[in-house]
Amino acid sequence: MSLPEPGMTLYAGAIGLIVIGIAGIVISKNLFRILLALVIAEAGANMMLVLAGFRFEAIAPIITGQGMPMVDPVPQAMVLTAIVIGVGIQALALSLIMRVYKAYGTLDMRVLSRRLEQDISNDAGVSPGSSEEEPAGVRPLPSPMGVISKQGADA
Amino acid sequence: MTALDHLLLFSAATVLLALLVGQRPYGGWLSTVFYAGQFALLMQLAGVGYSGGIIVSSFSLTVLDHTMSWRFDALSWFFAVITIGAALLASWYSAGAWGKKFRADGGNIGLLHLALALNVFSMLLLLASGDFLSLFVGWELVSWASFLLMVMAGGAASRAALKYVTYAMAGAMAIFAGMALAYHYAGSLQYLDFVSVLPLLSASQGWMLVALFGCGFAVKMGLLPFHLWQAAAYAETPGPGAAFLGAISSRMGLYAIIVVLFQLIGLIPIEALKISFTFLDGQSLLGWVAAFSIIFPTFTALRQNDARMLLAWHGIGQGGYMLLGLAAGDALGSAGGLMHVFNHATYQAALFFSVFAVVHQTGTSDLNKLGGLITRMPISFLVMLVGIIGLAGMPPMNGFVSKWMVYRSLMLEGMPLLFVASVIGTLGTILSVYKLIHNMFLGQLRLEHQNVREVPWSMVAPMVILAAIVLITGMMPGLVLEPIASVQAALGLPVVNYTLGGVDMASGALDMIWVCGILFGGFAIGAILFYSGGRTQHIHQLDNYAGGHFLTADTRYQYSDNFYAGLMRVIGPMYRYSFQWLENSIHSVTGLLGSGMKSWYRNAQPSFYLLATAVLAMAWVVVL
Amino acid sequence: MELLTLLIVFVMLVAAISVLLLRNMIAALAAASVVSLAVSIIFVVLRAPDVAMTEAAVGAGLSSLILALGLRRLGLWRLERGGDNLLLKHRGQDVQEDTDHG
Amino acid sequence: MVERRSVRDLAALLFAGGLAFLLLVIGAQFVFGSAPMLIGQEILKAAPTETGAANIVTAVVLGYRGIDTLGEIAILFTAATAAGLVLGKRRENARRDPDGGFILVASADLLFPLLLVVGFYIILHGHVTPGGGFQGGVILAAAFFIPLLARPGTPVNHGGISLLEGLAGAAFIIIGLVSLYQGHEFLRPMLEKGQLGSLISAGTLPLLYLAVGLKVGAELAGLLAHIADVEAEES
Amino acid sequence: MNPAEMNPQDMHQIVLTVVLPLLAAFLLPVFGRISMTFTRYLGPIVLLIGLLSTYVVWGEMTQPYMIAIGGFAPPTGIVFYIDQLSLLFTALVLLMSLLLWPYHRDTSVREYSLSLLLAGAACGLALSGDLFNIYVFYELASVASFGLVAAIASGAAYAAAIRYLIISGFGSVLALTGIALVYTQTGTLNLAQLALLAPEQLSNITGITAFLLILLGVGVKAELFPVNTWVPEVYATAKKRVSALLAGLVSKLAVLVLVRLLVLVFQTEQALQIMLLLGVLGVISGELAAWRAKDMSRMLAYSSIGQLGMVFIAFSIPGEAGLYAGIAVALHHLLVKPALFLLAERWGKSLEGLRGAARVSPGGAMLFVLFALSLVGVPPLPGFWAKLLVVMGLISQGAAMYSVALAVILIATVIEANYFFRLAITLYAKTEAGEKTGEETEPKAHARLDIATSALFGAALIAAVVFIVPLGQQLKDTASQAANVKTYISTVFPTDGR
Repeated sequence: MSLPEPGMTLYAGAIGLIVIGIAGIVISKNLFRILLALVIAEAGANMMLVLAGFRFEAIAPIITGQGMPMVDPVPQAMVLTAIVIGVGIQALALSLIMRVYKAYGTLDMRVLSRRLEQDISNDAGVSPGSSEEEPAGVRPLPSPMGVISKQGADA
Repeated sequence: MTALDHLLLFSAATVLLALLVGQRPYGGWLSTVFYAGQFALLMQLAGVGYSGGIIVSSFSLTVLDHTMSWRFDALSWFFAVITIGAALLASWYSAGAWGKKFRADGGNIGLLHLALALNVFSMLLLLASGDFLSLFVGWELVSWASFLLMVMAGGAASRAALKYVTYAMAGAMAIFAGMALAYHYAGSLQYLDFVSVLPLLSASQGWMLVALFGCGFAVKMGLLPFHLWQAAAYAETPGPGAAFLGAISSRMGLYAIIVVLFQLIGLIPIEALKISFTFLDGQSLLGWVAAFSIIFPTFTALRQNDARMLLAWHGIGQGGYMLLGLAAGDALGSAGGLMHVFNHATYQAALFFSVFAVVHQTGTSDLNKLGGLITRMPISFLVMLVGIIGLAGMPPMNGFVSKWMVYRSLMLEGMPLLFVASVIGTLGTILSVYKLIHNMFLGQLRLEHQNVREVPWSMVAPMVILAAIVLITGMMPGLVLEPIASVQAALGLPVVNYTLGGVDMASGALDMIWVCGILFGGFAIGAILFYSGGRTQHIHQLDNYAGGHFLTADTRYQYSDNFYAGLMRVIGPMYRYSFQWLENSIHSVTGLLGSGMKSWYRNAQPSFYLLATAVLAMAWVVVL
Repeated sequence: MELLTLLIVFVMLVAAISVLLLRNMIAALAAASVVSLAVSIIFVVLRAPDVAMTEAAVGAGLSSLILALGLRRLGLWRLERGGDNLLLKHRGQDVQEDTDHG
Repeated sequence: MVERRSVRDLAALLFAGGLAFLLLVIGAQFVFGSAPMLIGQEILKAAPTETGAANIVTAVVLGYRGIDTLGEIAILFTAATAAGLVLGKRRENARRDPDGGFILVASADLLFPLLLVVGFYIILHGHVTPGGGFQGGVILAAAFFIPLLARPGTPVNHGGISLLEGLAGAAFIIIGLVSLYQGHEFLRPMLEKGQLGSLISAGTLPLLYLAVGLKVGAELAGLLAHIADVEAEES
Repeated sequence: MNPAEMNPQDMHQIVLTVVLPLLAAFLLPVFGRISMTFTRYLGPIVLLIGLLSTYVVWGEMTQPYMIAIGGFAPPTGIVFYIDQLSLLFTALVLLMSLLLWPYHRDTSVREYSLSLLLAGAACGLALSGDLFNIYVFYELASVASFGLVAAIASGAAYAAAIRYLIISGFGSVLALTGIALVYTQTGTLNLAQLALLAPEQLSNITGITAFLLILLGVGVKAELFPVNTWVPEVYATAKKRVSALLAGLVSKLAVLVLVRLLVLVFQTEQALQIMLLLGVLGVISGELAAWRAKDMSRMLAYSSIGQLGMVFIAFSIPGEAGLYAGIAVALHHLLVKPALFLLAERWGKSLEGLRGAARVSPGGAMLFVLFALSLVGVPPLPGFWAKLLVVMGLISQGAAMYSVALAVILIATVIEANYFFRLAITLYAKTEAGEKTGEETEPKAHARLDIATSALFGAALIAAVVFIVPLGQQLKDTASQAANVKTYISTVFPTDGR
């Protein structure tokens, strides 16, 4: 049997990662899983970018004396940047998720959005109209937000 | 600096003055003096009014490649006279006792003066506009100035004002679209380019322009079906403001209609615009809209139990006569329509003044809580008498002249149906004005109004002046017809052939001097017969009986509740909720869409939206 | 080369899908780090050693460490079927609240 | 409710399939393995003489696209700052995980200097061999963090971390500004290029990479410490 | 650009607007340990320095020029492209960050650095002439705004921030994919070179798809229609100064980026049509939702969605007219919306609760009415002239789609007038003794700082009315300069035309 030529495979892999990640972002309920899906999608995009700079019979872009052709260094540099950006965003997202879990006691995206709407309306003192009535859910654990904000202030 | 610049600057100075000293007790008098000054400056421009010339303002502004210029012609002059005159009398009316009471009741008199001055200034800007852009700017300024005047009373007034501002913005946006369309066709916003490009337009383009501009202006004029905002908005405005608005504000719509539809586009092309599958063309459509604008509001006025609302509804109805006369298109009709603008302003202001005089003394304008005030407020009664005769269009008042001219031209132009419609409207007018004067002044005085006095002179004087104008211009319409003739000349309409006493035509003339002579002669004979018999005796107002029983003095016997019950039962169903459905349906549809959009944002699945959009758009691209 | 790439891509995609399907959060996290390991190998194949090192160190190493720490702090660090039935528990809690509120 | 969600998930899957299809349609147009390399070629030609770095990726990262790298460490810094803002400081009476036991502690102590050395080595050779500030920085972060895992009790020195990250980031920018105030463009490499491939070469690039490495290490360590400081849910 | 005209030192000053805020942000925590007062003043000082250098460059600049960062000749290096548009937006970024700076005493050092980072990133977005560099600065701005949104430290804020982060991260993945597509197709990232290659290489499916992906990715920040569902919840939960920054500034910069790409690289029919379509939908949804909104924060959020939709409609008009109109609308909204959000700082609660609020703070009510009038587009306020430009541009296109957009804009204006003046009337309503004022609280007066700041915005609005003629001329020049692709290319590649 003849294997598919690698370029197609790799493109398919990169696109597959992107699509799987995006599908995960859209479908998953669990915030943590959504975060993982985001990581996967970013990896796919990075792979796409590196593929853009590849050349056959070329060596890594490090000068070793013999004048072989090299692959494109620019996408690699960009991917370096992108990877580090990604990890930063992950960490921030994770800390937010931890706080959200502390405040609402759930990681379910949809429950979360309902609760959020509820909170905003209560906070603004407007009653969500009859059509907008949500099952009124109180926060499971009273969150020490005052404490946190005060402590966040001095650093 | 031309005379027009002086006028505009002086008007702006009046605004400044009202802003600075409006709160002070003497502020009202001072601004009255300033309005008098404006009037004097306007009279300097009288040359324009009579010669049909044009005075161009010396400053013009070029913003974003659009040049705005201002000029005055006979038409602008004619409307400006009414505007400044009404403002003068209104501010006079409010300067003295009325203003004191208004302030005492917690009103902001300074704001009232400011709003009045702003209205005058913006109306002058609109009247002086020399191209579409300045027209639109003036239009918007007028809308917001009158919004300020309407909203200041708070409560019900602010609700009415919100309704007004919504309607007004809708109209303004229609005008905006029409303006943009004109720009698209003509390549500029100048009137001349527009006129030059008109002949090249197709029928559909013409319809587009006429419909956009017409609807936009009709909103302010209060033509059907855009009239629902007007009555409440005017009636809830504080007294002098209501008089001013009722006199002139909605006529700005008429002015714009005249300028754009009659002067720029002209009746001939509009007449050429046929509505397919019907016998109607643009002109007769205009006529029928005017006719219905007469009938429906007039009979709605019949139902009102609040004097202010009753007058305000009539204000809408009378506007129909003006448009009807103009739509007739001949010399007599257009003259009648234009003259009715002046006449209506005079008697409407007089009526509002006298109604608010009663309100000032008794504190209510509810027709079922008044009556018999003739003995206490005789001057107000006389003014109202003169006013309602004018409003009903009966000799010898000026309202008769203009309406006669309109009817006459309708018959001559072969529009009998429209004539019948307008006569039906007049019928309703007569009925309702009788209800008005009866329930306020005739009948029997109520206990709580025992010691009501006539209003002080600062309020009486403007009323009397207006009443005199109504009577005099009724007897000598030539005084008004003279500038109107030059207006017709300026508009390129056929010019009416007028005399001091009226009009002189091949098909028969009208000479009010003779009419009044005969009328008063008749009155004199009747009086002689009445008094010469010597069988008359003076009877106290409360000396009457019912069903053979004498009524004691503490029983008040007043037929005022449920007026015209029988008539109501007959015609009630015809106009109940007339056109309310339009407003309601628009409102509810907007509400539906709005809540839909809100829920779209509320229980949002952002990622899903993003994915779906991306895929759909990419698919669209790839497929194309 | 074909075989290698095909194999790696296959593993990568399978791991990626299993991230979405595994009930247990720890397993999902492990699958995610497998994905980034595979990606870093592919980077080596594509003559990108720097990127490969970074991906291995950051993607497979550090971010997995951070996320694992987060899991631990979230209290989801349980080898029995952790993630979702915890959600179920909470939704059940909601329902119960709803009943006694409405 | 339930079937509504399932319907939406189904739609989402369909859309995802569509996305895959469309992206594949577009990807199929590309000929793999023959990149246009419009910039790439020129950089490959010019890099050794312009920057003197043997590792051209490093040359690109720190030279040609230096401001990208600046933005990137700024993003890391931002993420760390925001995370600090969100998580706040730990309370003193916070419940802590127990120590990792003797083996773990001892191995951590052993590992710490080793990782430190490796990290710095990778950073300082970033311009001649694969690796550099990012990779080394990650290893430094690990070196800092492993003892923390071993002894969760030890308080984290946030002050030192923030000092290090601030100064490292500032160093990167200041190196750039120096060249700006010598009348050149921002971030133009300075000092002599030196012998291609030797450790002391490529002008200021190693310094920049050192700054980047320290910065990345400090940021990641700070992030880890912040997340580690959060006390676990009672579950 | 020939150096004879300008002193190169001053030319390069402009980099400081990006770099100094970052430097200060890095050092703030360090200084925080030394002296708190110094850190409190450092940020404004840095922003002022940036403004100064922008002013100097504006004074000296006679024509667009570019800076090759690191001195590497384009296209190898990253270039900053400086023309009137980018300078204008740089100045606005610094000015707004200065006006909306968190001056409250209890602000933490971290918030200071986040605001500075946001400012620096925004300047970078305005100046950068390199696709991936734009992406990096965009990410920086995003992360900074996540932090700022979450800074209020309430559960709702955290939830809103994480939802915002997820959708935004999703968007940036799409954008990165788009960039990868562009690079695979052309092998370059330099906008000028892309502009050269675009006609034959990017006017195909790949190019348009790449633009779509970037559009949707960046559109998340620009409140583009389907991806803007984060807007209401974030603006309702975050501090109002942050909402003001996001709504006024960051969204405009995202739009600016999109416009640069559209003008230089993706001059295709479909791209314009998609922007027009999404803009129309944005206007409809935003204004209708605002009409139904019950609390002021979300009313403003929805209305800003509508306004951004109008910006997109304006920019989707091809050619110079579109840029002219779009810049005008964007600037107007950038001037008005932050001020409204500042007023909502104390009034952000339910609209009913604001009954009679004018008595409590008359100044605030007057300012609100002024801004509302301008947003509705009442002559002679600037909003009217901006709307006029849009309408004239749309009508001169003639195509049916553009006419629909025109009608939508006009109808939306009516709705806008209705809900804004419903609120204005509520503000001025007399509260009789009998009727109860809003739920639990009498409407609160504004903080002196907020009133002062929004009064500044109001003064700027009035000044714009007075100087409308020169202003319009200046904007026209800016637009024509930005619309000129040839200048861009010849500036970046002075020697050879490739």
